[in-house]
Amino acid sequence: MSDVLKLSKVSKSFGPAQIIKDLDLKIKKGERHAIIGPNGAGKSTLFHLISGHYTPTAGSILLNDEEIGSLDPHDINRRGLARSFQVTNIFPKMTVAENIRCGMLWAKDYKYSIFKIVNNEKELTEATSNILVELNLQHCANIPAGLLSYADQRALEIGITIASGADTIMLDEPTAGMSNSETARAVELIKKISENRTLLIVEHDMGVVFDLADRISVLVYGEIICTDTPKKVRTNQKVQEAYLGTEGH
Amino acid sequence: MDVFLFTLFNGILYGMLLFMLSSGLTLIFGMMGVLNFAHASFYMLGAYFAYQISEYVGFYPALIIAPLIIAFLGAYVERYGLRRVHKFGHVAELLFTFGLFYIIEEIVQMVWGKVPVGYHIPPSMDFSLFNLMGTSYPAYQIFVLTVSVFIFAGLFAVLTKTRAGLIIKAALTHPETVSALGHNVPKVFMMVFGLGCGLAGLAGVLAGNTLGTEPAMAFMLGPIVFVVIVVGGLGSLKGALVASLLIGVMQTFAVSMDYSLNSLISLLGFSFDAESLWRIFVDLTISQLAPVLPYLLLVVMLIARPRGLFGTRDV
Amino acid sequence: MLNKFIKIIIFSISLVSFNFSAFAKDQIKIAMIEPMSGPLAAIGLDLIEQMEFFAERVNEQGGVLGGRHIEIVPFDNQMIAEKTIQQLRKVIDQDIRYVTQGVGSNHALNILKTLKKHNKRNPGKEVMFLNNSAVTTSFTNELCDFYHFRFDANVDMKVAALVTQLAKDPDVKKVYLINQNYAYGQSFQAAAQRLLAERAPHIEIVGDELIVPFGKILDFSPYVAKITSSGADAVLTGNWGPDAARMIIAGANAGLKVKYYSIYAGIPNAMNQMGKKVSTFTPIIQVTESHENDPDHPQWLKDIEAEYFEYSRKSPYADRIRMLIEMFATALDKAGTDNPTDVGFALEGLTSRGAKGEIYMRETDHQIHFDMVLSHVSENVEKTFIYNDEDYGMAYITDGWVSREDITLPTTCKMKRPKKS
Amino acid sequence: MNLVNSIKSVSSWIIIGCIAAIMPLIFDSYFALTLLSKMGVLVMFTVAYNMLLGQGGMLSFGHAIYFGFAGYVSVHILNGIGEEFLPYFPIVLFPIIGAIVGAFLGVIIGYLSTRRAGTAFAMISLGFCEMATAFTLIFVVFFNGEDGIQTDRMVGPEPFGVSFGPQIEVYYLILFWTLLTVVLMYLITKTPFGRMSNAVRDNPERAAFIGYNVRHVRWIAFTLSAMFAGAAGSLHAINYEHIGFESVSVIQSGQVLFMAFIGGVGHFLGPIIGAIGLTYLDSILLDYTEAWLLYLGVTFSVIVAFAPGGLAGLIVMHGPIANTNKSLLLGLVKPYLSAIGSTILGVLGFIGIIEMLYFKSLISKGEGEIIIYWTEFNANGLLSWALFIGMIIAGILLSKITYRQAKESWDNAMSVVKSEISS
Repeated sequence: MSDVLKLSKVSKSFGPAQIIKDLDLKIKKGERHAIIGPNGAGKSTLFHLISGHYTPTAGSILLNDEEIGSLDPHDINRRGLARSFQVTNIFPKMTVAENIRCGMLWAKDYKYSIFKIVNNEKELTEATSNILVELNLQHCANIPAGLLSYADQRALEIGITIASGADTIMLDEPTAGMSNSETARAVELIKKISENRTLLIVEHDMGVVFDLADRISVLVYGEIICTDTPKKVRTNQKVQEAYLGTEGH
Repeated sequence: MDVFLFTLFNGILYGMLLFMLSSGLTLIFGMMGVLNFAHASFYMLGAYFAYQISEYVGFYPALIIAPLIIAFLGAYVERYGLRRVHKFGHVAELLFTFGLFYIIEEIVQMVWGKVPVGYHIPPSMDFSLFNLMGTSYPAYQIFVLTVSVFIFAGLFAVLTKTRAGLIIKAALTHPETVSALGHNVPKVFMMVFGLGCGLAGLAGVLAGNTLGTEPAMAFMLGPIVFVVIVVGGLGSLKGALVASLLIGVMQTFAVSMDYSLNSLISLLGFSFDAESLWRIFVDLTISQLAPVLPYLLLVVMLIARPRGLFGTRDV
Repeated sequence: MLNKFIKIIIFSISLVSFNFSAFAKDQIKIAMIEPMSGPLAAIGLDLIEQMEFFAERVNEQGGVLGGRHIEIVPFDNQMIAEKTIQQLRKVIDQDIRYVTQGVGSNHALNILKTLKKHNKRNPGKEVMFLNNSAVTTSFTNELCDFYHFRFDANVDMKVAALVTQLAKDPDVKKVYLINQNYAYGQSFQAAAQRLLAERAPHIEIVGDELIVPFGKILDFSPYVAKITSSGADAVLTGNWGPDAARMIIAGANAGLKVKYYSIYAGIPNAMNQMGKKVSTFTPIIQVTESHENDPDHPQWLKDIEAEYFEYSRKSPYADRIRMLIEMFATALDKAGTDNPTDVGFALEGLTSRGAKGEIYMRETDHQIHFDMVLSHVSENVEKTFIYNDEDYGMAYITDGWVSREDITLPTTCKMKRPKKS
Repeated sequence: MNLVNSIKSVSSWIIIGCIAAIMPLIFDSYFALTLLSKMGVLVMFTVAYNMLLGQGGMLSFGHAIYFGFAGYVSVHILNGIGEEFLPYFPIVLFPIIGAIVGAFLGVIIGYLSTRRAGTAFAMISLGFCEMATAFTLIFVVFFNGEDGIQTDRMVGPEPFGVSFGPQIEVYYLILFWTLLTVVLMYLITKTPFGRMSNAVRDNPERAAFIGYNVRHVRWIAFTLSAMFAGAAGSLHAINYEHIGFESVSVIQSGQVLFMAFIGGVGHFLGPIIGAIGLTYLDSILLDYTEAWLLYLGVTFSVIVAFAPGGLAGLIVMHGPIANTNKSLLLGLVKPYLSAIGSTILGVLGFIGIIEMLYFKSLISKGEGEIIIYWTEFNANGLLSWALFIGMIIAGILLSKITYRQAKESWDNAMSVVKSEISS
């Protein structure tokens, strides 16, 4: 029961190309789980499969013991799984606060209501400003999100993801393209938000991965070759060969 | 059986005409993702240019020159109009061509006046080629059929078999990669748009003399070509061909059927009161409904198979 | 041409409450609501040109009511029904008491009904509708109104003329009906069915088709195939515009040898568009007031038409605008006032000159009656048709005349007349 | 804080309402009242249309369906009451009938067409519109073909002496409904649904990953928009006492698109500006130039290419500057005026050329006197052509300089604004 997310024998093919091959993965409740692997290993595809963007060709994906493989993204989200994107994916014309607020509308049961004015909902406003404080974005709450700096947009991306109060969070390369100091800030943020939540993260920056993760899975050519604690992964022979060795930056 | 084959042949003739009219549109949409609302306007310009040119040098030079002019005009529109709008997305591009539709219609009226012009079938092809069931088929009609077959074969070959076609296809999905490989993506788009407009112009040259060359011709043609490319599957050349033939054959058969719902009902032994409101529906014959059939087909297609016949994704 | 931009500025300052009738009280104005832009603008602009020419002619010959002039005030309706109503309201604002219109029976219907309401709600401010070309029969039957006068033969009369000639035609044994599926086409169809049974019982109707109108049909070959297989000798059709031209072109291409009996299929624009070969492939017969190649064409009319040609660089086609203005001018003088009610009484039963004998405005339904000529398109004519200096190389040859009596049909009109003042 | 805001927003609506209410006192002719009524109806229709295009990101070429069909149903009911075939229903409440018709059709057609937005949606809407127009011509019993249907709005009792015969009473009826529905539509933009409609427009993928069914959002937006369009259609029929197939056609749909887009789809006020401005020009310029549609097409294309925010977008663009430092705005006045001046010069030349071309091709009968801008020109003379072409060239050359200056001043002002925001 402690497995929040359970993938068994999942495959995904695009035409003749099989990107994910018979993949098994279990994410335990409350853990911070990282997925690493060389470029083109299928990390983003895996995320898309779990979040419902793609439908698996074969296999099953269970979220809290419920099959979600064939569900649409919004259905999966409503079951308590939220994700961020590799390429910043926010609502650029809306203000920062609006972005966050949109993220929590469904979870707070506003659904498609046309009888409530959002600005008059005190609870919503409070929750939004709480998250803004958490993200350290309260000073630019009323600025269009598209005008924010890159790092702030990435932070906002995470903010939208957690706004719904989902138990399971998936972050796709949250620190990609950031400077060192920005990365440090982002890691702090991720640590903060992942308390009491299950976190699944794809990341290229090994420093971040080893700093954050409780467990690491290594994905190479659509297959997971090892899942273990950071310490053991670092010393794993197969990983050394397949991954760290070839990608010596 | 003879009647069946005869009607089928007429349907195919009409279908190929529809394909010719819509091939440029589906090419531009498939390659660039741009829905060119002004497609029918370029078709109209083709007819008018052909009329004007054939006044001076005859039909055959016009057949070559007019589409070329339209192609250059199209490329020019892409270069100085559409490209500017490109950054705002496909809807903005559609809106831009929507405005263009009005502009071209007004300019045509300004230059050629508001009455239809006398653009006729060239005398050298104005003879009956063969007879079928008492109907003669003029050489010109068969010529148009041949040209549309060549258009399909040519486009299909260029897009699937040649390097240029591969580049064009790749330019739509991965513009950065293609330009990194040293290809000038904007130029490719410009050429595709020019080619698509040139095809519309060619259709105008070939159809303007049988369908009539007048300022309202673009407006009258407009929607049917959109139906063709949606039913065929957006951007699919093969789909456009099949959809054109389907619509052509379907409409031609429908016209030859004078049955109404009422004839079916009375066949079953029931009858409606002559004064009943329902009569208006049951008395409509299939042939009266023929021109609406493509739109009904569109709706049915949207319900049953949203991606169209050969489309790769849902509409 | 009035000064466009001064007017715009004045309008912008005072918006629309500005009253045009402030100047030139002398003139008797006829508002003319026709399409001046959009696809059918050519017809509207030509009608306006004719109307202005004939009004100018009356003015040059001393005007009406002792020297007052008739002025035509054009209004563009873009062929949009709401715009017609809107422009009509503008006409009422400007205190213009006469309106003329012709292109599009649906627009005429709007004017008719709107004026009916207006005249009822505003006694003493009645506006009269001089219908120049809208042919829906019901306007002079159940919808007839004292303030409506029609100066063109209605659909039923035109069909009567066509059928009368058809009955005389020895070549025709079988006829095929093909019409547009909307109000006008349906009334053509109904009249044709009725009159064929009455006047040409020996002719068999071998096909009766209604098609979706307004250029929606691109390919007429299946219809041509149907006509061919029916064995018809003649096609009786009310089709106009592309629905007529495409049908005839497709027929000629398929070698279909039938006579076309029509109202509009052979009008000048259409014959030029179709070209000599198609237009003369089979006889395209149409019915009009007169045409200049008729052997009996009177000299006085020839003189007027020559004058019109000088003015517009167009050959004459229809004669009804002349009839309208001349009868209107006569009625004004007869009434001795420009009040529409009095002019209306003066117009009732009025007679005037036509190309062949007298023309007559029937009292009972305000429908004009005159002899009509049937003619077909031909290259072998004395005077070819010229439009804006472009020679079409074709014109019309008379097939026969149908007398006024033959197209006089009973009316169901029960008109309520106002009190004579 | 909330209270102050709501008073502020309510008061601006009240001011707009008051201005609209006193208009008939100034312009009281039959035509002026018709025009004002038409503006009201089209404001309502355009704002409804913008729920789809501006708020929801769906470009429709077929929105006249709901407008027109609601008009047909209303006319039939009016006629039914007039012939005492139907029980009396107060005219004041007719827009509700239209709204029901619009919503009903919106649910059905919306279901079929909201799977995707963008160009595919646009094309499908065009197909539906064509089909609807064809039906109006084929099913004569209900639609009465191209004649359309006439009606008389003076039916039934006359509560408080209001018969709706006089145009002014109809104007106030339309004004009431326009204000009511526009305020409602404004409030809808502020609801959770309204926010999500924007979210789906900007980024449907993201919207799905925060728990919203993108298609449902679009479908609801479509239905609501069709509902308000239907209400407007009812009023349209009452205003003209007529409904015809044009009201269902692509032409009507295109008109509302022009109005919304030229006014500006990105801002709530944009469609209102567009509807009022274009209705006025459309009804007035009709009598003065045959080239009105050409000017409209050119204006539209220029707006699409250079100012996709429309007129409202151009105004709103200056909001941040006005908020930070009003004196910056003053600095923009001079470069703007010179840019506008050079544009006007070029445009005047362009209009002159077009008017002469139209004159020569359509109106001229040999002699070439044409009056443009209070002055008589000879359309056959080289001089007048040279003059107008010269104006165009001068306009273009001047614009090159003045536009650069205007852009520089704008950039300067914006950089000041940005630095103040980030500090």
